[in-house]
Amino acid sequence: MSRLRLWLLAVGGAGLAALLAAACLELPGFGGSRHPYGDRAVHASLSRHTANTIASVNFDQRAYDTLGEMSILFAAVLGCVVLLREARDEHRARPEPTDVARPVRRYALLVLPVALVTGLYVIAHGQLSPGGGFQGGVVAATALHLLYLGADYHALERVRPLGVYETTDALAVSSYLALGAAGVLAGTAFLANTLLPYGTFNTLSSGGAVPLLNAAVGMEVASAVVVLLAHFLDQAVEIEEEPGRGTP
Amino acid sequence: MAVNGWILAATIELGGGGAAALWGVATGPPARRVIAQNMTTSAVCPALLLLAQGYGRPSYVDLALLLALLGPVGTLVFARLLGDDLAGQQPSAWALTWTAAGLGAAVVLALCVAGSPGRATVKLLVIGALLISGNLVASRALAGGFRGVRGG
Amino acid sequence: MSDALTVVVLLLVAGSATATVAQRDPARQALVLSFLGVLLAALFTVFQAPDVGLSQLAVGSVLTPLLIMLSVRKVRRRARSEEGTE
Amino acid sequence: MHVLPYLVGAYLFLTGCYGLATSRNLIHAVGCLAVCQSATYVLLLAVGYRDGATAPVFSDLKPGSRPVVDPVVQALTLTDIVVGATVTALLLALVLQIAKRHGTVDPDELRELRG
Amino acid sequence: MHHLIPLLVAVPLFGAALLVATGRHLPRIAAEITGFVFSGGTAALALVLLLNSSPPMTEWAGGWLPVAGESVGIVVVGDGPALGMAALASLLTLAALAYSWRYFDEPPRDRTGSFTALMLVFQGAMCGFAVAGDLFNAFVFFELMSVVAYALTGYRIDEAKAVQGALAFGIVNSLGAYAMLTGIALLYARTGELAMAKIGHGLDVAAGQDGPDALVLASFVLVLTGLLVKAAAVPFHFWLPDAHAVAPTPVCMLLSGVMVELGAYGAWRVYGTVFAGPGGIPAADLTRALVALGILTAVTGAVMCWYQRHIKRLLACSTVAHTGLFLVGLGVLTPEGDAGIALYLLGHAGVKAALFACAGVLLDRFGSVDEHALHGRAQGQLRATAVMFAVGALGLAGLPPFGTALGKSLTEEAVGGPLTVVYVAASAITAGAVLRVTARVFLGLGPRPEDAEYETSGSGEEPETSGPLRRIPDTMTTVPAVLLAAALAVGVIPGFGALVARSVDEAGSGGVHAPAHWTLPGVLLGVASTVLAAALAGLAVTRLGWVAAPGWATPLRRLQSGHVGDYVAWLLVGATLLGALALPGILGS
Repeated sequence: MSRLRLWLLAVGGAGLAALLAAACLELPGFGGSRHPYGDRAVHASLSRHTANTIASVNFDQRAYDTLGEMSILFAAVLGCVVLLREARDEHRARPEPTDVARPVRRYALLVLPVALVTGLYVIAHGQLSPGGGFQGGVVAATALHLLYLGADYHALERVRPLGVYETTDALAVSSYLALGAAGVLAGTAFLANTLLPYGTFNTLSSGGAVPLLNAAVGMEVASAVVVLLAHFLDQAVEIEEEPGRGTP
Repeated sequence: MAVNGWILAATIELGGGGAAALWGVATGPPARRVIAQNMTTSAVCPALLLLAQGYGRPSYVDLALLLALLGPVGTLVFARLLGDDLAGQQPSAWALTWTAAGLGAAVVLALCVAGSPGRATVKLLVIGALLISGNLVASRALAGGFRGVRGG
Repeated sequence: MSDALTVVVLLLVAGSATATVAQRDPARQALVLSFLGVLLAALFTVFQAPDVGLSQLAVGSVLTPLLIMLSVRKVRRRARSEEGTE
Repeated sequence: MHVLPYLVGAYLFLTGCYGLATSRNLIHAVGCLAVCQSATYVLLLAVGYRDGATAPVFSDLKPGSRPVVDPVVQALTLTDIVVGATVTALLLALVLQIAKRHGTVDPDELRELRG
Repeated sequence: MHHLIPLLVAVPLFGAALLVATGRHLPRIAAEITGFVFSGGTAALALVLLLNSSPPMTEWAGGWLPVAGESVGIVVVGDGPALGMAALASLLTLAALAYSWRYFDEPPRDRTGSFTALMLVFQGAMCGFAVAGDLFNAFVFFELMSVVAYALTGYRIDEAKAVQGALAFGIVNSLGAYAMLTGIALLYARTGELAMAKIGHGLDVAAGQDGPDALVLASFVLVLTGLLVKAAAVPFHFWLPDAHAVAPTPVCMLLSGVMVELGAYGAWRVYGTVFAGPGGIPAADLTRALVALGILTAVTGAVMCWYQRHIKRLLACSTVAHTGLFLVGLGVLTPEGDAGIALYLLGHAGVKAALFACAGVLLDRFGSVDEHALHGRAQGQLRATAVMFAVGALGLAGLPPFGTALGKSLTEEAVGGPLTVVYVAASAITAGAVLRVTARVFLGLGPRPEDAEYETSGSGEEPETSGPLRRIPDTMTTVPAVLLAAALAVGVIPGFGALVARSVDEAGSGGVHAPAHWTLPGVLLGVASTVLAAALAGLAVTRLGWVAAPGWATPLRRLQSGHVGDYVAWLLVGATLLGALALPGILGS
């Protein structure tokens, strides 16, 4: 380790630590009661019949941020697809099948549907109880990979037509954008949640466009995570370099 | 919030179990670390249930549900992909595993008794079942659940 | 009572973050990182943020460790095949 | 007590930076970056906390019956977690390619770009 | 009209989603046409909005109009600088897409549109960042911009340098973004707001009579750290030469032409809206911090630029030098400085993108961007490229009537005094280095220099086309020509400068209009820089001792170690430095 780096680290770290510590002492005490934006957000959420205020902030009040967030996921998946593509000097090798102990296999195959249903439940109830498109999407996508853990990679590949997932990913982003643009076409504003009735408080269809945007995000996240993990699994399990052409 | 037995129990559970798991996961041979990782789920999941009860928010139970589902999956990931490091060690700690399972069962039962019977009870029982079976299966997987993993 | 809980969880988070950084081997780091992920989820519950806790659980307990372990496996497999050919 | 959560946040950030700067393995460095990011989660949520309040989720709570914490920071943190996961994935993809092209993941041995 | 501003983000994203959805079945040409349509459509939208941006527009995404001054929505600004940056980013994306038209590297199997899709997302992200009026929203688009940029930088996965540069870029920029988010959290804790204007107001109210405190300082430092990492100010700049030198050429055009400048723009926007009030950072402190860092950046960039032999790396270092100049100009906080920098930035974008495009031609023709290896090899061929390279160098030096010259002369007048020397020297040295390359590579002048010990060579690179080109396609020469013409037009079209100045000042200094026309001292200084650049280049070519690194520059070059741990340590030092520079005002109040 270079001496210079340690010195820089000591100086920079000490300076930043002092700065942060001084700032922390000036912060309003932990647990304070002044949250103007938060109070407004709760009020706005209730006025639009969305029981989960966080969902309302995410998919209604600050839905434009969520657009950026899902674009980040979309772009990162696209980036990983591009970065982890098969290079010119690589080929695919079929992995050897794995021998999985029977209790593990049974558990994986049993839990898979449970996890899938849980994922869908978490997405569907996003605007009511804790959860939402992102959390549920990740759970649903993870559930599929129980096939890899419980059986082997080949089994996973059979239920995973990547093209379909990539298309779903893109379509979900498009539908989010289309829902946003509908607001502009209707003359209100981008991503305005004024076109649909707000429904009855604390039911699945409440909140206007919130459930729709939530579902779009759920679809996007689930398919994006599947595609993402697929490329890492391909690298770890299947793709091999041509012998003798590695770098020095 | 007044003094609340549930939260006190959760604090003890998180403090004790968490500290032990942290110690286990950060030190020692790989075998011990994965066992400690597996124990994390068994320590934190009941604590989350206790917290949901202590805060009086049934909707927080979803957290415990997710952890009971995903925690063992995480351990399976390690069991599968750390195969090389664990080769020949066959980590197993059945006494610990059964203790953790018993703890989970005790918490779930206590919560079932405290609440009124209904959908919430069913959910609790499902979580308990997932937690205990996941814990046992993950332990089994660590003690040699995957063979011939070099290729796949 | 709530205060004690907050302090306990915060200290545990700080401790496991230290441990995460101190593990120089990525596979072992992934183990501690998954522990940190679960612990953060507990902290978020204590901070009354169940939505965030759920998402931290989903990401921290499976997704991130899986990604890291797959990368570790790839790198090791590469190193092995490199040794094999030389 | 009233500044401890903030200090823990600051500590996480600095620890992560330390690990990042002294790392001998790029996969480990990406893990340290994740620690840095967890500092932002802790800080944001600590800022939005309110004593004795509960989550502003009204599926099992009558609106107005109990004080609630700030939902905005929670939404921000959610976004932040997504960002963290995706950045981790993307950086790991780059690390994999470095392992292939350079034959090492030790930053001390990467000698291609300098001067 | 203002309802259309968020579409600047939505339209390119929609194009990208469409490309990904259909990418498996689309022939390459269809994918590229789709890219053009969406990118061009966004550019047209940005221009239309820009023409309607006086008086400045604001839009509330989601239609959450403020009630009694309070809103829960996200504000999007549509003033001259915001829409101008969006238009610049869009036009440059269009140019980069045209440059890569059909000849750029074969697309990955089954994924015809992925490069175009990434470029479209990049465009959307830059537009989103430019028009953001909400601090967290700015962070989101900042991060989106970064994520796409990492992927694009590492796009050529067969290149060892490309993936290493992309990772350094990724780690340093992500860390910067997290610092920025930490700053945002601190500001939220103090004011309880996220819209920039509301935060500024909240800081003023909270400070009352006491003035700013440590919290304000820390949040200022953290937010600026994020933005200055993107703007590549010293000592946050190390990632830039590593990343910009290895990214594919069309991406380099965007990274150096507009993304780095967006960092400087962000710093300007955040200071002006959030920290300029009595509860923020006093003007004198901001000036001290930005001018000091700016001078440091300009000097470091110029020195590093002079000693490069990797041509793309040389151009990347010149970008560092020029961002330093931008920071100095913005730091003096005068309407004249702002207007001058706006023009300088426009001219620089055209010139720098054109130079990168020409370097790309060299790479694709000869499979190398190494000044030493290419010595004399392009002699007698690639005449158009040679002319454009030289013209680009003159533009970089600030020869009137380039837009760079107009902007530089206005800024020099605004900063005044000894700082003028920095402007003349930095632009002359960077332009001199480019002229030196022109003389060596295209004219074969002088003897072939020897290799030094600690440097990155540009040899052994793969062309970005499917093989070395025998004939340079028309698109690859037309695009830099158009870009240079645009840079010229910025300075030549009568009234354009005044228009830009008015629109910038309307948004920034609130109606104080700076004059924007050529002045005699400005023209003379521009000519002087050009003459100096030519003299430096001449000396370098004829007297070899001048270009071999003298002892005093070696430590500086060793700092550029390619080690990501070093870069992170420097980032911490930079944050501390920024804090120290802005500290006196906090102590005094």
